[in-house]
Amino acid sequence: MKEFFAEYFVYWLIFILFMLGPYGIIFKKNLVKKLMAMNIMQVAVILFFLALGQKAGGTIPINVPGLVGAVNYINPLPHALMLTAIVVSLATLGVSLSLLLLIQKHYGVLEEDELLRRMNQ
Amino acid sequence: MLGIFLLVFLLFLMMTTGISALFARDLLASIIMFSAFSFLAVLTSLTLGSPDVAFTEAVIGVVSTTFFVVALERMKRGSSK
Amino acid sequence: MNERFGTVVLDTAFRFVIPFVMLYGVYVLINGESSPGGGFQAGALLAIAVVLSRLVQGEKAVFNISGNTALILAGIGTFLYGFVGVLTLCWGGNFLEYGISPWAMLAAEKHALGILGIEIGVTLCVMATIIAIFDALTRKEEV
Amino acid sequence: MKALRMGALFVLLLMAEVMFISAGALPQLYDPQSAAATHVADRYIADAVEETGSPNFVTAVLADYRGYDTLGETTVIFTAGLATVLLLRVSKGSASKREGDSAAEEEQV
Repeated sequence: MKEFFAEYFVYWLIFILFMLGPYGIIFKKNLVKKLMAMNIMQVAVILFFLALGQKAGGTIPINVPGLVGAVNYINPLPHALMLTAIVVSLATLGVSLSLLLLIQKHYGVLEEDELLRRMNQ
Repeated sequence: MLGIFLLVFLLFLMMTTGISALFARDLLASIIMFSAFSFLAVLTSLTLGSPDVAFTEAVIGVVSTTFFVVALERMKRGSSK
Repeated sequence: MNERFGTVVLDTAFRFVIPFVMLYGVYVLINGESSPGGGFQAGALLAIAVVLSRLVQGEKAVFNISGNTALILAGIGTFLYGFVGVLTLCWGGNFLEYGISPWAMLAAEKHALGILGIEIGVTLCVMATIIAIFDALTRKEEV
Repeated sequence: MKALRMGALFVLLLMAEVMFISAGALPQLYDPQSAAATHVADRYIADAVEETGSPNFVTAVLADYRGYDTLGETTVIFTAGLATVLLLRVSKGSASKREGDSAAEEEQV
């Protein structure tokens, strides 16, 4: 039981969470929901990187006096990489929301079918 | 052992809130479910042992929810004209 | 979002909350080396203070930074980051090598000074960028 | 359109299956001897307090060892904010020009 959970089950759950992203981007009609699916995909990637940095018996990566050695701390490198990725995701969210506002202003609609119909006219 | 069960439980909750954020009829309800999703992401990051990432996700979740709501309000105002 | 809304209760609660948010942002920036936190979180917290005041009190808020000022601040923050790197380059080290400065200090103090400099730059950039995006999203349309 | 949708679903399922199969090559969760936790992370953890004076390893990696990386990220954030402001403002100016607002044109000249 514990081996089953510890081996691949968490990775599988994170992969299912990741697959919500492409599913929403392809099959959802509303553009705001496509954007939301993209954000869900980003969170799944962040959780995957954090899961790769785990270590049994390790504490959080802040130095405790008297506790020396790389075995006692979780790997800090994925945390540092993901920290910047989260903030960049916020910036890209701002850019894509402004693009959505421009589409709404120009065509008056955000549903995909109606948008394609109005673009082809 | 407790940590990994908590992790699996939180990931199931995240899948639930993510699916309901994608499949909600109303866009405002969808945005609120997305903010619940980002809060659960904070808890999952804490369970995975990274307080820095959890702190950043908490702060950024607030700001991104605000952006979504503000943009939705402006979209509705534009479409009603 | 451009006009004031809310009653006395919301205004008073808002006035009570905002100083603590800004103080916490500065604390996270200063204490980021020894506890969870750092430039990105501090910038987002300071931006939340301004965004909240903009949401509650409208465009004539007390803690307000206009969009143009925010863009200038973002540029200043990015420039400050690069300036620290060029400064260490001028003192004979590599790009962003902090242990090189000519003053008589411990090496750890030199590193702390350099890290504080670039974190202030990151804080300014993130804060001003969030305010600029929020200002652009809530801008009143001239139709 | 229906066939395109079914094809997209098929590609999606294929992608999911590739990910599930390749999960077998990933290191086990909580493994202290995995490849991600052995090479450079050991040096960061062992020497960060001595070399940078920062007890928080994440800040040490972010601001000191990989400062050049963070400079790039800061530039990306600044560029994104600039792009947002430019997109929304330029559209407003061109819209007023399209409607033939003579006062705005006179101000620009």
